[in-house]
Amino acid sequence: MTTSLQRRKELIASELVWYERMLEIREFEKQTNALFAAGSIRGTTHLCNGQEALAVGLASVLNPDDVVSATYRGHGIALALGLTSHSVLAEIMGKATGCAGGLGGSMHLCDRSVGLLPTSAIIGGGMPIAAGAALAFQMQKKSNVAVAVFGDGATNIGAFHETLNLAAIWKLPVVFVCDNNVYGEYSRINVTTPIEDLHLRANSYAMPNLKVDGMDIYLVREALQGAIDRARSGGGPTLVEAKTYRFAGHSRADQALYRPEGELEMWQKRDPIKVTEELLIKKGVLTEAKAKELQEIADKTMVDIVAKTQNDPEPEIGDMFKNIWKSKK
Amino acid sequence: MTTSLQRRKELIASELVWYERMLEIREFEKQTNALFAAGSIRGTTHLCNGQEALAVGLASVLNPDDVVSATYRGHGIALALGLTSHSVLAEIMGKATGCAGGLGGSMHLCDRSVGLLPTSAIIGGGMPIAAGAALAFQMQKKSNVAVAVFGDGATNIGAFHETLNLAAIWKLPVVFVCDNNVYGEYSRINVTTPIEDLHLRANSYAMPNLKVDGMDIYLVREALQGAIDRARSGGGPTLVEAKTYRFAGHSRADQALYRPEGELEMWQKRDPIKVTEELLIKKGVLTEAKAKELQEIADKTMVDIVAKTQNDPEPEIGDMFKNIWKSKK
Amino acid sequence: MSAMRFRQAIVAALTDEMSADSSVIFFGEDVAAAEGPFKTSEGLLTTFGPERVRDTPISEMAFTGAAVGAAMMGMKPVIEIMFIEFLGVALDQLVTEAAKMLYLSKGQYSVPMVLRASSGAGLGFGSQHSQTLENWVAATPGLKVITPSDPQSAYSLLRAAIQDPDPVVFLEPRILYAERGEVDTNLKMEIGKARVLETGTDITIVALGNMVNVARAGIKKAGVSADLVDLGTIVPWDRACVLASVAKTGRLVVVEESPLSGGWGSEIIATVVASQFKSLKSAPFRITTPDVPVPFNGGLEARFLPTADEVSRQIQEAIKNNSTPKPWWINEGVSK
Amino acid sequence: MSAMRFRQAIVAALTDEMSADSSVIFFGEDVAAAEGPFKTSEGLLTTFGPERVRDTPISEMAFTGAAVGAAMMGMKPVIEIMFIEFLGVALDQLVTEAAKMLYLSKGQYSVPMVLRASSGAGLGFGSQHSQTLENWVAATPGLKVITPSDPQSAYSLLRAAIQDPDPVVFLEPRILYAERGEVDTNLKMEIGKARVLETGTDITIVALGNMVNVARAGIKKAGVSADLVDLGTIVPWDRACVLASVAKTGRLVVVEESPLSGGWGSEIIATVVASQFKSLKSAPFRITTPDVPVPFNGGLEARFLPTADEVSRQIQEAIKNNSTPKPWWINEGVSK
Ligand SMILES: Cc1ncc(C[n+]2csc(CCOP(=O)(O)OP(=O)(O)O)c2C)c(N)n1
Ligand SMILES: Cc1ncc(C[n+]2csc(CCOP(=O)(O)OP(=O)(O)O)c2C)c(N)n1
Ligand SMILES: [Mg+2]
Ligand SMILES: [Mg+2]
Repeated sequence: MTTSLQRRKELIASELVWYERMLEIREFEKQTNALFAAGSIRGTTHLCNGQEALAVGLASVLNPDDVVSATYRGHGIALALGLTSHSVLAEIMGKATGCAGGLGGSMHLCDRSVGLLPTSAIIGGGMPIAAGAALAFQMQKKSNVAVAVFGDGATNIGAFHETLNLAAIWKLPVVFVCDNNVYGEYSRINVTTPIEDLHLRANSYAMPNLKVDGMDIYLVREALQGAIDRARSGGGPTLVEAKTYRFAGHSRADQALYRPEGELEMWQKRDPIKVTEELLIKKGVLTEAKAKELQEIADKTMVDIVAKTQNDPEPEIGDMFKNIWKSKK
Repeated sequence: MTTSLQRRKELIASELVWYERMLEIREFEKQTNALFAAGSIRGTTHLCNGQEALAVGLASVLNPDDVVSATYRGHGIALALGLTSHSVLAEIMGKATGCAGGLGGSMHLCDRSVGLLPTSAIIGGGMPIAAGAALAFQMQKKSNVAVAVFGDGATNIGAFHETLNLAAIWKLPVVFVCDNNVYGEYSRINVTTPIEDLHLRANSYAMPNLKVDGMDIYLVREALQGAIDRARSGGGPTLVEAKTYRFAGHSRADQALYRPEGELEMWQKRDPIKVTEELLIKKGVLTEAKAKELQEIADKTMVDIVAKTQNDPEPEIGDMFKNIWKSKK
Repeated sequence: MSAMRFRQAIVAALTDEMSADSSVIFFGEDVAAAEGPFKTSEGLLTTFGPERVRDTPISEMAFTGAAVGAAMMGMKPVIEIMFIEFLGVALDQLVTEAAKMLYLSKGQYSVPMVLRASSGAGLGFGSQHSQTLENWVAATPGLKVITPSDPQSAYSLLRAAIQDPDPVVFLEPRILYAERGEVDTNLKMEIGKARVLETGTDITIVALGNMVNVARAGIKKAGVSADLVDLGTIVPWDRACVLASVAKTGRLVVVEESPLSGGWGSEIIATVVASQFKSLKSAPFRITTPDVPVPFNGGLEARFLPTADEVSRQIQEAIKNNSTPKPWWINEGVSK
Repeated sequence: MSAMRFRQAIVAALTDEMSADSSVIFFGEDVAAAEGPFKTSEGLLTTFGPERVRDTPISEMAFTGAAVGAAMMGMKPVIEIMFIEFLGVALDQLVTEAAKMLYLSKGQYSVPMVLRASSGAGLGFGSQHSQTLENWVAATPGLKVITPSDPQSAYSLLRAAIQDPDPVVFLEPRILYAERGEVDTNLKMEIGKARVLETGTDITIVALGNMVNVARAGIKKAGVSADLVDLGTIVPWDRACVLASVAKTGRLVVVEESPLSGGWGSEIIATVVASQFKSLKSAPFRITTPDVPVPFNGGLEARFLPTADEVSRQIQEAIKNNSTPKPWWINEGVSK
């Protein structure tokens, strides 16, 4: 059974794996959506279709011992960082085999072996925590970096402002990644926010910032690499805004009928998976036939994982009493 | 006995009163400091020496039915808006005759008749409240404006960020006035904040912003007038940064020994009272002799007020049980 | 009388108050165009327009404070905090500003606002979206705190809350949104007045929100004769009603959906014991959730919450032996 | 043994822990260069340098969260929230993130941090700077909550808190900072262990923080024979100690510096009643502040707080008549 760390190293090692991982994420969300509709998943799910290039691009430029704080919309980032589809799906289905033993659920994924801090279900909740992890690295004289991934809507919460200011004044090795998928729940970003280029908010903290086409994994990697290098070399934080798009609804059964006519279709033309596929084919790393084959494998693999996971054991009643305190009493 | 409203109208009516009011504030803080040192004032006080031009300038351009949310450093603004030195001093001394009946203290001044909302002792606490007052005016189709006065250090608190964004997106008739007196408690602003011109933070919300020399009441009035007119005419909020300086320590017995050599002296050359005096003399509204006379009157008046206030009655025990709920039970 | 879902009762109360009083405004995240994540503001934007019904940025501190300021200047804002946990980024404006405004202004500024929030577990939303958290606000002089248990109380108490001149926290058990019930829109309910939903002789059961329904089922299962007191309002809670009931039954149990330690139930017990010690046949006790975060897994979450079986077992034991029953996790040796 | 002020005991505990463990870091507003508004970090910057002792911007949410993240990655952050009220702008990071981190990571990430804050009334700081607010954190599984009552417990419990692997809230009664007391720096105290400071037969008095000192003076005034239990830790509180004492005395009073309604004292009473009903001679009760914001005026603030006279009057009454005494404001007809 491959570990999260192995999967992560594979991702870092080969561009073909980027493509495979993006396919895996897309299939994962497809099945998650179906399972939720079928009532096999409780509560809520937040899909990341359309945001795969950012997730995989990020995981491919970070070292396995760097850390990432992400959000409830974290399936893709978790898989990109290395968690297996089984451990994430099992968590979402509340199985004992899930990455949090089934006690966390879709909004709370975690795997220390690849630096995935428990994802937060509170807007802005993970941002100061990433800054704190960076503070630890700085004090421990380590070259690791911490990354905070958050959405466009999150740039309106107080924690965003306070954290960027603190990270800037302390020159912390942290990279702030705003995954601007155009929507915060059911609201288009322009309804809640008077500016379009959110990365410019970093100017309030004299913090380097830039935007990048989040649909092109190569551009994503380039943008993030620069920010990560700056952080590693003691240059302090950077705010990177990736322009992506949320292909699915916000959560649960949301059909996203509030989107302007044709907006989805316009963005789907730049589907990050298609974009990557074309680039890889152009580079000769991939052929159309091979791509088709990989898609079929991804689809089939996920179907098997779903079948297996559904029969996984539930946590025991006693598990809810564990991990309250680390101290004995 | 003159009311707060009368005092306010006098201030709006005559430039000479601006000068008198600034002298009154300076004398008030002198006596407050002495009374605190003598143990006649409990808890804490936050003096505004050096910031009188902003307080008086603001009160002179606002209408009496506009509202202001200010902070624990609010003696000057309260007096400028019209509260009598007696009602403010009585409050600071915990007397029943104080503007909050002696239950609020130095950090909690209030007078609805001139639009002074209860000052907040929480950094950023008054900002969303001012935005809310502006929301009420907007919905009531009134032309009133709300003003939030806060310090330089307050621009690092989450409420600052959230409130400016909300006010901008709702185009609320509110003016944000940052009284940048260079220090937040014992920390020079540059220690906690990576940029110098704090008004630029308004760019994160596409909000008009500017800075002004806070030592010159004429420039202060001009800057505020523009922002207030914009708000009144439906043009939305503005962030005005007034560059002032805190002549005194942060609070209580703070001697502010942490200030760089010569900084205080440098700013004292531009003491807002001296600056105003010179301008009024140049305009022929004032003579040196008259100025001296007014200073003596201000000094003597305050001495009398202190004497009177010290003999004022204390609130009754039952008063602490009043105003918990407005409803009967 | 008409049958409606709990969430529709919320919509109806908002609609009726906004129609009756033009100073009532409503805002929160995705409450206007999207009509609320739980459809608790269906039709409001259409009926009252974008001035009175507004979507906010994700800025709880700012819009909670905006409600405080608007209330001070004559409006009657109702705001929605989607999940009560989100108050954790906005608590200051409610408890440190709103609650003390009347006091610090010597009565000059009142704050007639309502902060609505969904609360509670049972739907698989996980540890950060399933708590009740009354304890954040229940010990704050100046606030009022309400939790309805059915469509009727949701409707009548929300109207009372909006009409009230003070800041009111209105916690809506999320698990009830889809539940149906008869609602008489002419029925007025008073803040601070409990409802005795069942009357009996052997024990007084005090509950709140969905625990009222759990307790009722527990009573039926146990087949005992009990007073079931639906508190409705936690602050100020109906001391007279509870004391009168205990004077009659001599026994008291509080069923609450919050951790054993530090929940509001202990307040009821401490108060009753202090003034009714002599009339008690057995020790008042609490049926609560264990002292753990809310688990996601369905089976665990179902055990985490007080159940009708648990209520039934404990009240029977208390009445039979006049002793304090142990919670299931101790009884079954699952935890200490 | 050496005599030191309460605030010096805090400095000493921080100094000794930072010397013993290089992973301990300390930050907050004006704690470094200015050595703390209450001089609770005197000398730390000089001794440990600007890397380990840091001034923060006025950003409680950010620096509290930074402590959480640093703790997860192997540091042991101690942060200072100047007045506990300011937690109202940062509560989320403590109760919704830190408290649940171990649980949501299935034990992978622990959060060994200490959040220090000054708390309490008596110094004329007014309604927004004088509360104790344990109720914000006392019902949050995952946290520990401590309030010392003298220099010795301040020193020993702060060291224990810093050494503890879980998030600890450490509330320092501001009014005690200048108080002197003997401190044995070799004396270890355990989190969750109460101290019985006086032993007697007629009543058990449970108190916390400065109320311990008020209660002690009250006992002397009353001239009664009482057990005085200094809880020290509110979460987890020492049930065994309190239960044993009440088993002996048959009477219980909790003296707490928080509003009557919703304070932590009711938790003690509800627990004792549930397990010790039979051994009670009279009703357990609470001596608290009234349900009002903290008034500024000196005379009012002095009455607002429980006093030795009030404690003396009430415990004498309780022992003599086996009845529940009324609080002074009812007794004197000042309020209901
Ligand atoms: C403090 C807080 N407020 C509100 C919410 C409810 N909420 C969950 S997701 C969401 C939208 C966030 O939008 P964005 O930051 O763009 O992230 P995205 O969902 O698009 O990834 C909101 C408002 C929350 N979880 N936390
Ligand atoms: C939320 C919060 N954090 C910290 C404090 C403590 N405090 C009181 S005044 C002050 C400094 C504020 O500086 P600034 O905003 O520049 O205002 P000034 O005092 O200079 O007028 C601080 C940190 C507070 N009152 N509220
Ligand atoms: Mg988004
Ligand atoms: Mg300042």
